[in-house]
Amino acid sequence: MTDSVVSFPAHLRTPGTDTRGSTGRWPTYAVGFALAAGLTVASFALAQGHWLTPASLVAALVVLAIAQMIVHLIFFLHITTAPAQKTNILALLLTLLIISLIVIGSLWIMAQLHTHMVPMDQLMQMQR
Amino acid sequence: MFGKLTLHDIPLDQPIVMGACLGIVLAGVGLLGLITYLHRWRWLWEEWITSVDHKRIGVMYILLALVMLLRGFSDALMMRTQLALAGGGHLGYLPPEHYDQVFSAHGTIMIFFVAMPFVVGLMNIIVPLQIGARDVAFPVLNSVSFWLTAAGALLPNIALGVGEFARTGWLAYPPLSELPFSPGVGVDYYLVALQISGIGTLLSGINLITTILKMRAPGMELGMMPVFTWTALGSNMLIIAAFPILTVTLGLLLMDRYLGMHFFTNDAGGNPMLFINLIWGWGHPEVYILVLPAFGVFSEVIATFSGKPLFGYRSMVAATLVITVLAFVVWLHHFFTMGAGADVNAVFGIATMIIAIPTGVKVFNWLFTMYGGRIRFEPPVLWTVGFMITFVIGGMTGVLLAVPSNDFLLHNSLFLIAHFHNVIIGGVLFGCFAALEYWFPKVFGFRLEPRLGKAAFWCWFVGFYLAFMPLYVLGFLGMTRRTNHYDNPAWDPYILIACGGAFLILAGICLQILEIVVSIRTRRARRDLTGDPWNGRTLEWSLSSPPPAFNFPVLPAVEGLDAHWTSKAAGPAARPAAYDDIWVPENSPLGFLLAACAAVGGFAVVWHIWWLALVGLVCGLGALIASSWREHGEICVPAVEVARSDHLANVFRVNP
Amino acid sequence: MRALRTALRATLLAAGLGGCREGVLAAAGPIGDAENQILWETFGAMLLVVVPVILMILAFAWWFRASNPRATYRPDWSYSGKVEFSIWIVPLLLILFLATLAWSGSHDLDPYRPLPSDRKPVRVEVVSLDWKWLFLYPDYGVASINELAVPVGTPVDFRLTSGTVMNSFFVPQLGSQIYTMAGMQTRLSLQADQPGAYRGLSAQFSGDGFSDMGFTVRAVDAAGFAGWIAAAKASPGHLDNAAYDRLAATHAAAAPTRFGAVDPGLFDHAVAAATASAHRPMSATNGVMCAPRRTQGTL
Amino acid sequence: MSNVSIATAGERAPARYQPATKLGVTGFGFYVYLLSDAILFSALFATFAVLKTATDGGPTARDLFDLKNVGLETACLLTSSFVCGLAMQAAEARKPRELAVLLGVVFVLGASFLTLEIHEFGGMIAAGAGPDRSAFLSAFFALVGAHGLHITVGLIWIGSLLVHIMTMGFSEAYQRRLFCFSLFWHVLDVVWIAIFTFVYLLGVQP
Ligand code: HEA
Ligand code: HEA
Ligand code: CUA
Ligand SMILES: [Cu+2]
Repeated sequence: MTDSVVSFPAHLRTPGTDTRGSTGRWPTYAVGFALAAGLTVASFALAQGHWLTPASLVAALVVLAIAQMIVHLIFFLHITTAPAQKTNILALLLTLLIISLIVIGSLWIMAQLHTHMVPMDQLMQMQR
Repeated sequence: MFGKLTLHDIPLDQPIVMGACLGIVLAGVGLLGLITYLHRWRWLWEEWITSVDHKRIGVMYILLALVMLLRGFSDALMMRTQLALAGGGHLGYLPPEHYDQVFSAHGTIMIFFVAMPFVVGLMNIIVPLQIGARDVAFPVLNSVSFWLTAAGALLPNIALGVGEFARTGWLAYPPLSELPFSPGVGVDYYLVALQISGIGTLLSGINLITTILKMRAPGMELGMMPVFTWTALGSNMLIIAAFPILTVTLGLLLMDRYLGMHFFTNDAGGNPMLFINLIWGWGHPEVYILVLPAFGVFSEVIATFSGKPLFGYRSMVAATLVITVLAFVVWLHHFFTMGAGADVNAVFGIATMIIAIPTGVKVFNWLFTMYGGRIRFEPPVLWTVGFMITFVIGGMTGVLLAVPSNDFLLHNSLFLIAHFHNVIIGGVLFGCFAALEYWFPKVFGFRLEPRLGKAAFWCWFVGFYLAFMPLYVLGFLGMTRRTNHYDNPAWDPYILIACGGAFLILAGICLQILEIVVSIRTRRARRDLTGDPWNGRTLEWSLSSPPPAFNFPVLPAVEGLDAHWTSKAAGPAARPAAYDDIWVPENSPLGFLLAACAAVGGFAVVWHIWWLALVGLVCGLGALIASSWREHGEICVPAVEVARSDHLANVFRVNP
Repeated sequence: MRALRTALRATLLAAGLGGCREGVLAAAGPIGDAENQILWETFGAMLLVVVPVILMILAFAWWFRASNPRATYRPDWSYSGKVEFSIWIVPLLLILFLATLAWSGSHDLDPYRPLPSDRKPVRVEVVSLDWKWLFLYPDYGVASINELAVPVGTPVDFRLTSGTVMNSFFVPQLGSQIYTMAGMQTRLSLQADQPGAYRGLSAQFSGDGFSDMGFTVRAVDAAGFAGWIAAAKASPGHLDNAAYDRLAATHAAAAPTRFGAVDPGLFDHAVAAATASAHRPMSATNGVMCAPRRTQGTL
Repeated sequence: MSNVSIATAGERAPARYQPATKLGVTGFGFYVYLLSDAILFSALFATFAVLKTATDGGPTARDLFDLKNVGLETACLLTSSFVCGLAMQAAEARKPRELAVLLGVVFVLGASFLTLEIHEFGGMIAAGAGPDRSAFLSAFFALVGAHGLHITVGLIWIGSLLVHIMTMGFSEAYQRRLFCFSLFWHVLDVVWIAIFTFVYLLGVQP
């Protein structure tokens, strides 16, 4: 069974899809690599230079990170909006929704708890 | 050599514990002896332990649930009798450090090792049959999932005789569960057991989602799936989204205990509130993981026995999906009283209530399915109607708790205990029992004895109300959960009634056991030759009972809802012109081996026997890699064989 | 709504509940009263839907039984726009009502919100310990264990923390409970309107001695309160940081005790001390250090 | 040959029905697993965000993190992701030798990443900033360590893939495994983007 050589399904590069498409030739990877590298360099440069105010720096870094994740999804993981990928996209979006619910919810709850509880360090200052 | 483990850790001087252990060991030895005597080892190994057939794995899941029930239920009885004896200055027969283990073990075992395996087992058996698939997407992985769950279930039972179990409650809140406050091995048993079974559950979730989305029969679009399959999809989506959170949360606590880290400790900046936040991020979705499939069961049962399609199919599907998503925005209702403030409480309280809307829609849809029906009151229907009444009450008390100001009064009271037993027993367990009665003939080929089934239902139903309605009152009277003795004469009568109710439930369980025993003994007379004993609507009833290993001799072509019903209505199906060879997956010992490694390794970790833990890890990894070496084989069932089995089944098939 | 409430009370009285002299329904203060009010309103509103639903379940199940020849069988009836609409809209409206109550209730009854009153609130600092409650009266320099005296009709302003694991401070008849946590401070405002002795407890499981963590609230008039304080002042104990540490290290229940003198800043010491690593003995039901588990059992 | 032969009821089967291939099914299942892994990491991220300031008077992110090291780690991982893509091309063209070489490169890059990380961890622990020092450090080691553990698993996986291709050549099962591995590796890179942004770059900001 194992010795039978089966042709590598070039069209099956995206998880769970069975349609033929020609994503994933090596130039795609190269473009993705270039984009990702550029975005990474930009992030590191911004973080180390002193061009932005702290608030806009945070925003910029977050945006760059999201952009780079999208680059990875498209160029390396070949997630596209092709109809055959409907399930994949939906699953991804649902996951993102749940992640944001959990993360944002937790951070909000924990921040509120924090402000309601006069944390340790503040109490120590009061003592002094 | 043996880490922290010494002979002292075996409680030789505690007669009850030792008696129970001796009983278990004797029963085990007896069982092994019997198997040897009957020369059934080979059979056991080949037909069950290494089986990757989803139906057999499902049956093993449910067997596991039933065995663990004995443990969970005896814990429940111990608690109720303790409380009945521990009023007015008496201390009862269970000292606190024992009682605390009992309720922690009861909660843990009931949720993780009774309710979960039952529900997962059901989905395993039924989903592929309902969507016209030959097996789940990953049969070997399925066996791995099951055996990991079983390995997880083993540990709390070992804890009974070797060491102790957690004394922290079923969710092991820190800092109580941290080393300084729980220095024993109890919490370690808890953590390791849940990590192992949690991985099993996660894998099974992945498996079933893939099965439902990728393996449906030709023509079956999402909008044609039976409602049980829909609820299974919702439940498994919740599993893959929620269980990673549990893994992380318990993992962090493990690291606190084993590596001296400080996630949830009182000192060094740790934050116990974070644990509570995270664990409920899993915990709330978990209760819907349990109840959604039960909703599915009731939907199937009520439609079948009313002789009508389910009312409002689209509403039902929509409600399921809404519940699935909303499950992730309500977790704070478990800690309204921690002090996060009015805004947070109000937002999460309101989000919680909103779940009552889709759930209400479901209740109404079941109601209108009955409307205009011709309801046959077989045992599954009794459980369903009993569920509808009971669950509506439990849901209502849930919504009461969702109003933050009410929860300020009732949090952690016996009112809460009553609420969740009301929805879990009235919802999940009644659902499991309905499913047991409903699908039993499909899986085993003969029907259960209905009279005993009905009697068991009435014991359960009445027993439940007696056991838990008094707890609502006790909650109002200010009795807190996890109390092991009390001094308040006003509580006495309610506590006694509750104890009586628990014994009535015991009678119900005995009747169920009797029902099964009697049915097995009279199985020849109860044979289900038609494959469709209830005049069912969905594809599983188009198969013979029990279905062959490959389920479908010929994959059905589906054109709409209630596929089997419509094809029956269209008259006798034409015999397929030709049959093809069918490949079924070969048995695999991988699941059993991995679970054995996990159980041994887990035990070693609990007791800090590091060399043994390493052995477990290396063996497990080795087994995994070794198995990846060989392409997993498949066995051919030749077309002639398929044809023969199909013809045989058809001889008895009657079309209404 | 009032009528409904009385009707419900009457029903529960019949069930032997309404007549009770304790528990959350026998509220003895404004917070408890307000919470009871919301409890009844939400409960009543839900009964309006839930009772008919249960009756319908029974009625449908009975009428449409297979053996009833008079029931019409409609084997294909599985959709009705009107029904679908109503079954979404009815729960929705009910939830709309409940949501309003939930929103206003959680804001009005926020434990952190000071109670309106023309009297100056009494300040009490609460520390949960293994397995007892310590109450500090910073304005009077006294303290007590498992006994909390409050003047009737005066708001009590609690600051709460834990010297051990989490607990929840709860006096059912006064209303709202709130968690106590090591290294942190929560707040709560309560008031007793009727004199009496109320049971207090921990509502959050905290270990082996948890069931004994009860305390008594004595709600007394102004004179009674002054008398209680005076009596406390006359008690011998002096609670300084060292005495507190010893107390916190005794893992056992305790009988009501009073301390005549308390060092100022003791509460802050309690908050800080809890975040230093502390250990509880293996088995500590009666405060014995590290008695092996097996010899503890009475089995 | 090992394909499940699926018998459909001939003319009744709708024309658009195409049975899912084994690769399609396995790929999708693995994708679902990766999504759940993303949730696992998001819980760790939330933990880190909550505990970030809980330094208990101990060292802070600013005191500890060396962005040069992080930059190097990022370069290793990003390049390895690219090379992994090339390896998939080689597999597609069924060039076992080229595939083996490229996988080897991925392995070396991954191993260098891991070495850099272990070195960083070791330095911190030696300087008294181990995971038991404060809640912040616990959260840091757990999050970054979980990623490192995944990389370790990835390396073991590459090892097994390499031995397999050199001893047994291409097979259908091999393609599936390689495909899943590539998904795994790319996703780890995505997680790393979040780590270097939120933990390191934002961590060292004043
Ligand atoms: C699935 C969940 C589940 C189930 C079924 C039950 C069932 C029961 N439980 Fe529950 N219980 C919990 C989950 C559950 N419990 C949890 C999570 C806690 C909290 C623990 C904590 O505080 O940390 C708790 C706590 C708890 C307490 C502690 C209250 C306190 O803190 O003061 C008590 C006290 O009596 C109690 C009683 C009972 C009783 C009498 C039953 C019985 O009425 C019902 C017995 C049920 C069965 C026997 C069902 C199983 C049967 C089968 C699966 C199949 C049998 C079928 C055949 C044989 C055919 N439970
Ligand atoms: C299967 C399990 C299950 C299910 C289905 C539910 C369902 C619900 N639960 Fe429950 N719950 C638990 C298991 C479950 N719960 C457990 C185990 C705990 C405690 C754990 C612990 O602390 O140990 C708990 C605790 C718990 C709390 C925390 C209390 C506290 O700790 O103080 C709350 C508070 O909001 C709550 C609310 C709800 C609500 C609103 C629902 C809703 O989903 C209910 C919706 C259903 C209905 C409302 C009925 C049908 C609807 C109609 C007929 C329509 C008309 C009615 C209205 C519009 C109101 N639950
Ligand atoms: Cu609890 Cu802050
Ligand atoms: Cu919940």
